[in-house]
Amino acid sequence: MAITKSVNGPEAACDGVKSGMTLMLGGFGLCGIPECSIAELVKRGVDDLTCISNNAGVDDFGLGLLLQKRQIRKMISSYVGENDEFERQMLSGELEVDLIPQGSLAERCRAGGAGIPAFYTPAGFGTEVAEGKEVRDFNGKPHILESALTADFAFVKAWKGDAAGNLVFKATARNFNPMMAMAGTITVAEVEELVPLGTLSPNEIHTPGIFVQRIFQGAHYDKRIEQRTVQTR
Amino acid sequence: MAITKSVNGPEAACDGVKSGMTLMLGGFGLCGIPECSIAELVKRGVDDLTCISNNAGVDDFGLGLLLQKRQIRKMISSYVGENDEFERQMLSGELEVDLIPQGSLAERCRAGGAGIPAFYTPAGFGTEVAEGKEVRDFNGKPHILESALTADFAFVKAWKGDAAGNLVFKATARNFNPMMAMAGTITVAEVEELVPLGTLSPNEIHTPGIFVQRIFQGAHYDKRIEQRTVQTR
Amino acid sequence: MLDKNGIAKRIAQEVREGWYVNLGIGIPTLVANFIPEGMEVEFQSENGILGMGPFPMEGDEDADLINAGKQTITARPGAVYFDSATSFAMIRGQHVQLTVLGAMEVAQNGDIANWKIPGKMVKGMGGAMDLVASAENIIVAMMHANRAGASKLLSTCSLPLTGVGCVKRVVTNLAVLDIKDGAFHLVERAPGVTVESIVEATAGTLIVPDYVPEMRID
Amino acid sequence: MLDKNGIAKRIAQEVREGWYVNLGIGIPTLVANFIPEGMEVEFQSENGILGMGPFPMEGDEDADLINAGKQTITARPGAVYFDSATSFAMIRGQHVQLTVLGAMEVAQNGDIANWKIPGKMVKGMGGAMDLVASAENIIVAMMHANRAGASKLLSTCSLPLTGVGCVKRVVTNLAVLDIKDGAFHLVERAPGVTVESIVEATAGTLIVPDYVPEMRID
Repeated sequence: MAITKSVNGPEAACDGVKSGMTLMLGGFGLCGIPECSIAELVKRGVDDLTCISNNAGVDDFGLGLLLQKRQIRKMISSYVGENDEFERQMLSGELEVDLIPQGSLAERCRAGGAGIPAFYTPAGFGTEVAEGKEVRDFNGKPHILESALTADFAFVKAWKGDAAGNLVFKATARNFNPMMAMAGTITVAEVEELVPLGTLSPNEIHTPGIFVQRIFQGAHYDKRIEQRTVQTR
Repeated sequence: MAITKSVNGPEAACDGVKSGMTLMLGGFGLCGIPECSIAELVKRGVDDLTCISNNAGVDDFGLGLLLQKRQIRKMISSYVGENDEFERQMLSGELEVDLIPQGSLAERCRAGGAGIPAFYTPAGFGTEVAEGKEVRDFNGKPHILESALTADFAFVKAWKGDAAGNLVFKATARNFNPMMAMAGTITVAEVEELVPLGTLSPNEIHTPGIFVQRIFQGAHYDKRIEQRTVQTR
Repeated sequence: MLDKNGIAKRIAQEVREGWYVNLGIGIPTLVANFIPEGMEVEFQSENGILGMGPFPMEGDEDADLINAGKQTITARPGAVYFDSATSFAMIRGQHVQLTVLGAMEVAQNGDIANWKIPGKMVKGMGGAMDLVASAENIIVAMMHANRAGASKLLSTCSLPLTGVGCVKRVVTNLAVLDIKDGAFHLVERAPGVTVESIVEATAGTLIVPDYVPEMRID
Repeated sequence: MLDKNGIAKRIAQEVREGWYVNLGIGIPTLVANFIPEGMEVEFQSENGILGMGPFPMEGDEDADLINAGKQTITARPGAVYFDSATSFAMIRGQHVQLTVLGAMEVAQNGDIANWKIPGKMVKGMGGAMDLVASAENIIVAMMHANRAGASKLLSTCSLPLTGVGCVKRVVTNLAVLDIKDGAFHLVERAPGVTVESIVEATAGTLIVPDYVPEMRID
């Protein structure tokens, strides 16, 4: 019988999150971010957090909400350019920032979930990203050794999910969510629609439920657009 | 405009396959194997091949057909237990065999396709698989360094595909096919059904077309069952 | 003394609610038959399915839906298919709580040998090396002695290893044994089996407590 | 002298039938507008789409469908979505034939700096380091000089590097330049731009052949 992961809502889903923990948060920009879990983390007031997320939100949305309340001690990201409060905290030294090439960030999360402690990549060789890292040539090309990333909690957002924790993402809202789901000791998935078990085709599931420990249907999604670019009709 | 990969059939798809080449062939047992491409390789008579495939087929089907004709010089597999001709050639020394743990085989193919030249895994530490390989401790546990695998041609079999090379697999016939598709210099995909471009949902594609260089619809599939286990009604 | 189904039945008692379990070929496969109705447990097969169900009804078998033993199977509601890299990400990443597999030999330090007999046809390790190197919880299901009557519980494995220091528990036709501190520890004896006969059948160091309960197999 | 669209137009001429192309933010994004109708070319955006189409019609925008610049986009027939690990597998594995990106500085040995100015706010490298470390074919699209009027084509980069020895070709508002043997080589000059003015605007070593054709931009 399927293992049931469904919980009542964000409060139950975030049970056990403590100050000082390392969290992963899915999303690229504001696309595919765990909105409801972030709101709950703000409400709980946990701080001293290390947050692994490709971006840091904008001033008044996404991870920006946790930054506003000074709940984040350290950010591990690839691009953080859309957030004034982030800039202020970083330049003042209040916030520690570790910048990682986007592909290495994705692969390090996957490695963390896949039991691969380290791998070699050419990305960042010869740059400050390589400082203190082992360099080794393969096929005549220098590579650096990158280590796996894991987290106490991973928060991901999917389009649809079922009680077994199986997830389906929509369009480019998939991004980092599948890898972070793999890398969390406890992975919390929030979904726009929790569908009955057996509804999702086993062929079309992006994240197998084994990677998810808790799942809930979010009450509301803003899904803000950062750069609304359109053609006029 | 989408890049068109469709070719007329197995003959065109195998154009350029030469004796002495390294080939990858998807499938697990007889499930999800590129039947039509294998038939074409037998017909072409190319030999001295290195074949990377999880299994070696059975005596009269799958890779067994290439073994019968002595076209394979070396097999790289994880399990080869269902084939008498294989056993004969291996014990007589005609056939070179490199046995690799199944998970390492899958990950080495993925690494080959993903530009990761090497990674650490705990699988095989302390066994003959580790001989000659670097050992390193991570989190107090010994791991061995495994290198990427690539191939001159990768042959994969999917359920559905389109002219752009996008592939959808069915059930457990997916197995090694997606990783091998990534790792072939030229990847040939054969499909049960070639559907019109735009028919496959971009959300539900397992292998993006960028990994596939040639695609064709197979004329016929045997899809043999190795162990028919059923309940009587 | 237990038959194969008895061994599987005893191992089924080790399975906990909420666990993902990988069952190897042979006796381990039988374990699925003895999980209590309604218990939340999922079976992973490393060729690419989670939520494996029973064999299909005659005529419903699908060549595209098999388990790691190449047997035709079914999928339960909530099942999911995935590729081999993802499958071993689950295994290597310790998302599977229990691995049950067979063995040719087990040593008192937890080493296991189950893939190769020198001089004989080598079939390959399949996924066994990944499974034993990664699983937090490994139970070996096997006969106490091989066909020649020799003990399979040894001080040191004589065959090429599959993994080192990884086996925590062994369930045989004669006993349940734990491996710790470099020795086998007798935990339970099979119905009707004496401690003496287990001691005699075990070549490795065996620690026997004062009281050895008999297994409860209903 | 070219404007931004002119640079994009010239770079579009470098794109070959059958190529997968990754376009960076800024001028590179414009390149898509100048690919000839019917040419088989696909655009990859590293946040997870292959087969990117034009901006959506007003009212059709979807928050779940964006490009790496966080702009709302559309998907063309044959498009596919994927996760970030798969996206960078495509990039790192050299399945993308051409990368076009902007730069703050390019050096005559092919080094590129485009992510960090010490003392200023650091936005991060995003996918740029993965792209430049892996792409077989990298074209930099940029102005020849920065806003302060200083040359961006240098003997050595002064800013923290994004990648080493990776840039093969640079297209600026003034010229097309190749990088080989540790020097810039002038290939074409922009319409109405003299060789002398390019020499003057280039701080790094510039090899000028006897004849420098003017770009053909229709």
